[in-house]
Amino acid sequence: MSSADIYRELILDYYRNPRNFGKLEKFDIDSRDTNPLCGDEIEMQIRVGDGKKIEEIKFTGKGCAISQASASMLTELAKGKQLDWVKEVAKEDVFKLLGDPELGPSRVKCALLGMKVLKTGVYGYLGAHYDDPEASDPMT
Amino acid sequence: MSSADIYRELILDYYRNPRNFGKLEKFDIDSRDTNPLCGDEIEMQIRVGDGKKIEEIKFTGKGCAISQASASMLTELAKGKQLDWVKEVAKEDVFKLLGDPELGPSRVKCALLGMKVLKTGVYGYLGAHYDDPEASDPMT
Amino acid sequence: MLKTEPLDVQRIRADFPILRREVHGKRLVYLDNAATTQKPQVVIDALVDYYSRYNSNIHRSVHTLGEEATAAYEAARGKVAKFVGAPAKGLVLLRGTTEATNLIRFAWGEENVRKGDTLVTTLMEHHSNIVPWQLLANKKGAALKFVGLNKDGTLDMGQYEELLKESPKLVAVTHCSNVLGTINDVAQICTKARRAGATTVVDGAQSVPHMPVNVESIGCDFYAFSGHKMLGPTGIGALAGKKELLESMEPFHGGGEMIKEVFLDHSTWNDVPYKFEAGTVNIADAIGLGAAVDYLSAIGMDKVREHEVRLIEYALETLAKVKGFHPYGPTDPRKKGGVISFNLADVHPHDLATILDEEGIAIRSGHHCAQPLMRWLDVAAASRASFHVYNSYDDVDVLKAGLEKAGAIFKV
Amino acid sequence: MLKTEPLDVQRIRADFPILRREVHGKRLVYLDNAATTQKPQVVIDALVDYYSRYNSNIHRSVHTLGEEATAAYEAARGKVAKFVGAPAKGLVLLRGTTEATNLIRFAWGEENVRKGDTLVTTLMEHHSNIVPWQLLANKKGAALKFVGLNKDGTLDMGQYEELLKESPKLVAVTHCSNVLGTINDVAQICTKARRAGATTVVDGAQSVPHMPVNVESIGCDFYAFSGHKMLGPTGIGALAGKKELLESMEPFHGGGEMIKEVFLDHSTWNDVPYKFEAGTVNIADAIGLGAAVDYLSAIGMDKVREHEVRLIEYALETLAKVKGFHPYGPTDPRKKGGVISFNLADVHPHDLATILDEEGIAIRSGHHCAQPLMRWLDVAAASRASFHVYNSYDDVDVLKAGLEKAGAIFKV
Ligand SMILES: Cc1ncc(COP(=O)(O)O)c(C=O)c1O
Ligand SMILES: Cc1ncc(COP(=O)(O)O)c(C=O)c1O
Repeated sequence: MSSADIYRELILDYYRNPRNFGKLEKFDIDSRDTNPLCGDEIEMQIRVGDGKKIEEIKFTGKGCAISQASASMLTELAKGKQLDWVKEVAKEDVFKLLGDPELGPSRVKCALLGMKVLKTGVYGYLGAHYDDPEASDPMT
Repeated sequence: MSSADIYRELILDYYRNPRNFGKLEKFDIDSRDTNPLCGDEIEMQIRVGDGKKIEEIKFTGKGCAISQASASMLTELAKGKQLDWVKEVAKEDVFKLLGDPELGPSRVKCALLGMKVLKTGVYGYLGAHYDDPEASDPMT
Repeated sequence: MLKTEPLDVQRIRADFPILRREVHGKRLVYLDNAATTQKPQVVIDALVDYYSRYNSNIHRSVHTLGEEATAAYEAARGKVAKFVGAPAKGLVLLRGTTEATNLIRFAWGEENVRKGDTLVTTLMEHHSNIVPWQLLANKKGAALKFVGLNKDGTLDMGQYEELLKESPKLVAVTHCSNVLGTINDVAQICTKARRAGATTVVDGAQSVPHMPVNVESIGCDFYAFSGHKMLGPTGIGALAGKKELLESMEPFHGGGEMIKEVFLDHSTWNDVPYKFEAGTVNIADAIGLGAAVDYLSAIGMDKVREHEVRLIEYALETLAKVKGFHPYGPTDPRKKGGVISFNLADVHPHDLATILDEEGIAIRSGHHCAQPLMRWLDVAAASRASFHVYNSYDDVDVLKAGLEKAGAIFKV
Repeated sequence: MLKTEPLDVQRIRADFPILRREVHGKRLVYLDNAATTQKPQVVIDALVDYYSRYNSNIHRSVHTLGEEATAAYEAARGKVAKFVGAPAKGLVLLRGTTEATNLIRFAWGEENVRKGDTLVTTLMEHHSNIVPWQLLANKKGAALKFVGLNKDGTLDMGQYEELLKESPKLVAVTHCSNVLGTINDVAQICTKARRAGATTVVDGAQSVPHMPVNVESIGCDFYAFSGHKMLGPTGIGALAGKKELLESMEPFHGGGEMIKEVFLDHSTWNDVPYKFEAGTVNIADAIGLGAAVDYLSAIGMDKVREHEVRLIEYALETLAKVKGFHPYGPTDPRKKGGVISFNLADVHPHDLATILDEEGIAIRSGHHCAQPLMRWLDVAAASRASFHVYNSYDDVDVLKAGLEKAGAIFKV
């Protein structure tokens, strides 16, 4: 896959016009992380509604098109879902949102930063610990 | 030169029956050093006589035949000399005492340990500092 | 090109086996030299020769292999020391710049820095010349202060003079910034620091590989650099230090080789520089670094520098024509090392690097281990193209085409 | 020999280019393996391949070379970790055993050892497992105590139990003595230490290269070893540590790669093991160590061990016939690593090594970085012959002849 394919119209659009970008005034979950290997950062805030639903979700961040677009797409997907749903999200889901690009190992970490932030925040709220399989392994 | 040549009768004799081996009851100079690279050690004691003469000199030590024989031979050579004479002693003099053996760089340090101890002691007594050219340079 | 070139790049390129490789079917255009350089065949051969012919542990050895390995290791120390104008006995071989600054932090800092002291570094430093001092300062209750930058990416010398009035214990500064390329007048900085009573540390990671360096005329107390950035192997670097200072210091690591005698309750230390080389050292790579120094010396560091000045000049000129190209740091090639950091409109550096990689071009992208500087530049990340002896004008042209392609994809 | 041999030594020898060399016109008989081992062609090739094909800085890199180098480096970490039964995330790559013990001294010891505490090590340790604790103890006002030895060169376990009653903070012990060859029951030692509340450090420098090791079943907190002693390159080694412990510790060196974020007044740390790998790591040699581990694994560590047991058995038997031969340490080859230290009458080890060198034989002579042990043995120095996969019964016979020659010269 060539870079022209990776950087499709859609991803550039999410990069330049991220949906759900910003901060919440009231929130129950606030999660932030950076990718130490490249400096990308993502912060997500979530307001939890009745029945442990993701009532409102917003993100802010700095980073590459892939990290920002994937975080933005993920917030769209997450909105309205049960918190427990977050546990089921897999990296394949994120790749699908991005159009299944062919990414080298370091760019995979960009793609998955948003998911990591989302999971860390939600797991923490649910009183669990999210042990990120990608964190210490730059090769996955 | 083969090892049978290096370990001539004479050196073995000085190794097994070192001349001037022992401690002095009264002494003006006491100098000791070890070769950190191999653990050989030599201590020399000198009683200074009239006219800054080396009146009495003895040594003790542990180490290889080369380090012990050369130290012993050196004490013999030094006895009765002026302290200033010590400044003139060169490594070639020590090699000559040993019969000019062909020594690898690490064994050269064994051969010269006695000279270093002698010089450090005498220089110190004369209020000078002996900057050993071999000390930090295993290759000379 | 009409001018006579200082280097015969085509001939030099033939010495580097990796440059024959292709990436994504394209010729490798390696422009990530500030991160690490490629290695000439002679350096690789030195390693192979060592392991195939005389590999042995050193110093404590009487047998032939040991004598040969010791001689080669110490000869390498001599070459590296001479290369930067330091005495061999004042040159400690260690892993690289980062280990060197940390050695100073532990072996000098623990004893010499006290509560209330001031340590000075600058906003343009690499993390390896910030974090050790930050850890030291925070542990001791000292203050770490930063010399700021002028708009053009040079040090604010007025602010530096102000900070010197606080009689800092330490001044740590880079000779050449790995992001901006700024070459600092480290001789002047060290003279002023010395007058103020400060011990000086110069980070030479980006200078020793690219220009003639003489630590004696710089007059610093410590000078640190990395072998892998100067055509040498990974895992080896050096700290040149004033001998009396090294002698007055505590050892760093405890273990074999750095001791004279070990008793149950105390030990005595070996002479400098061995006092700081505990355990089995990186023998092969030290010898490899010696070969790299031979290679660079044969070319001549004046010529290496002149070559890079011309490349930078050409690159700044050429890339300025690319829409959205925005470089950082000094623009005068004579005041700058062989490094150009930049951004291309709003294309994130990682995205740019991915697109360039497809063209066979290797650049660096990210924070370049200089987050305080990135904050000062007010960017999250930057791209960086950096040069060495095997880079050509042609490489710059390929880079230009790559940037234009990225611009087209991102509709800059 | 009638029994089937565990290893095909002739075939293995062909893998080691250095074994084709002559010393003083004689076949090289390399018996200095406890100091450092020779390297098989596959290890040398791994280095050449890295530098010729995909040399690059790692982790912070997006381009192809960087991705390949990162993958190879992390794959090497995985191999080395698996080789000793540790999780990859709990394996820090560093220069060697000495750097590992010093890392523990600084990153764990500074925070955890206090005035009045007791630290325990043993009389048979290498300086790298003594001096760091001595420096730590003396700095903190703690006491460093030594477990003594029984006459046969094994640890005095009764005294160890006594020392544990003092609730030591640390127990640091070698898995296998580099002088006596004694193999310690480190699993038992660690179990007892853990019950007494001590953190445990096992020095694996002489065990990992020579026998199957599993840090999980040993149950230690830290396990340190050196690559150059296990057919790997110089400049690389590893510290396996319990992950939670590593996570709770302060970092070691400050600099690039080990940080998450750097601010002017503080920084945050990267995840384990990166937190302990500041600056540019020794990429090539880590990959080379991975190749060495592959090579050893293909042979099988059980077989390596069995081979050495037989060699030691044969050597102890054969050399006992030499007049004046006096070995140290356990005499049961099954309780001993592949090391025989000895003296020959009153021939000093350095003189002996010089005479043997003329026969092409490389042995080690001196204090073996174990001065407290030498004092216990009441000798100033000893000679040491140590084995690895390429040594044969024939090497032992050549050594015997060399000792006899030395005996003749010295008129033993
Ligand atoms: C038992 C033991 N521990 C530690 C070491 C030190 O290893 P290194 O010199 O590779 O740091 C050695 C080797 O010299 C050793 O034999
Ligand atoms: C200016 C500067 N200082 C220090 C370093 C650190 O060098 P190393 O990673 O070799 O320790 C680097 C390279 O990354 C650098 O560019």
